[in-house]
Amino acid sequence: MIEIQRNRIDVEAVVDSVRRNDAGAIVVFLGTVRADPDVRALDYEVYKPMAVRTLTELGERAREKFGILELSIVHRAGRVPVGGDSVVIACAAAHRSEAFAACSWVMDEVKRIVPIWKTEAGPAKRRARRP
Amino acid sequence: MIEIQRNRIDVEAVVDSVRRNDAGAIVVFLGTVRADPDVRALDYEVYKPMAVRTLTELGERAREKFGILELSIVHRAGRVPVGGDSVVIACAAAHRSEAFAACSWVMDEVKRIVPIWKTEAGPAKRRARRP
Amino acid sequence: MQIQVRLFATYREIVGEGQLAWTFRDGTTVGQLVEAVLAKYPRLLGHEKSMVLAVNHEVVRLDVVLREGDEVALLPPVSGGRR
Amino acid sequence: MQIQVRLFATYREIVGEGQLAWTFRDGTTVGQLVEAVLAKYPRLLGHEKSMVLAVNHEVVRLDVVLREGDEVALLPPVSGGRR
Repeated sequence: MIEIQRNRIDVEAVVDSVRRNDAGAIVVFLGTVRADPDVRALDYEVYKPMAVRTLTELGERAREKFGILELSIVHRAGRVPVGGDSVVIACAAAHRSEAFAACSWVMDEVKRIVPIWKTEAGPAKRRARRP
Repeated sequence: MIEIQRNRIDVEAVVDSVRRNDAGAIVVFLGTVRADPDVRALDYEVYKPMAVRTLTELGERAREKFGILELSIVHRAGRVPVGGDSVVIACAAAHRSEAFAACSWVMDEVKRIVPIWKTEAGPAKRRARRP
Repeated sequence: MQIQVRLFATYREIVGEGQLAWTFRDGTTVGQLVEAVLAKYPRLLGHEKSMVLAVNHEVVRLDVVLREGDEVALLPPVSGGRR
Repeated sequence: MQIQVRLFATYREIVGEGQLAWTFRDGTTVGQLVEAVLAKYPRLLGHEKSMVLAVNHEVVRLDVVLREGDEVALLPPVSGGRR
């Protein structure tokens, strides 16, 4: 499951999308919008067709690199309020070490190469969040 | 949230139990019963008061060691069928590297020191699963 | 003094019971209790090397002296499979 | 030939639009397109060092030759914060 969506992410559905009888471990990562004095929400701008393509390729590379069984990535586009999930990644493997390694690697790659940009939406100002 | 329970684990509830506005990352681990030709289910025998005490201490040590914000561990007791979740661990932190490290460390410790034993329940035989 | 002895997994299967109430004289140590259990259930012999002992839900060494009402647990290794 | 130029985040804000339809002569490379965009929007100058270029949703080098109908995207760094 690779999705870019404007609505809330259903975490249970993402987890269920990677379930397999030959998996003994599922690792899930949720990136959430952290509270900050000046931040009410984050706005995610997504170059959608390229993001979907890049996420799909990431999933294939993770399967080859770590031997995992299933991977799903769901990312929000648009405004996500403080406390909301902006990205959920679920990874299933026979054993847990691969699942942890793959999930962590995929999230690093999402931050590094997927064309998604975030802007802080605060009560008054609005500026690009520093890296 | 530290629980040993006979009924199905509500994954979403475990995730929600660690949500905090100052967390930017949540890592969740699900240990699931893997299909095997001779295995229909696993039976988990738990020394419950000691398991709850050990899990609670693990949570405290993980907070000190990794600086995480919240940790929940829910483990099944009794029979868990193939595909079912035998343990769910959720860990919230400001940033993802701590959340991944803590969740992985806690699961290793659960396997190492928490008094829970599993036995395979197959169609005909029943034997202790090899380490 | 009365001591509750708890047995789990393999040990419980060998002994045939998971809980025993035994009487020991004052000053008995955990090690002496284990020796008494092994003497009564010789099929447990050989398991004592990998046995973990807990008193009142806390792992202890063999020289700990027991007290009235203590719950002593004999725990097989909890090796839980591959990472 | 007609080329779609897509701009995102900071670049979109600087230019004031996220999508431009430009006409180039055959044989134009991605690098020449970027030069033309920088010449028309000098406030983008300085950004070209960290700019990532994609043609039809795939990252490319500057010497790639464009073809009729290509979609060229000028992508600011996607640095997504601390691990």
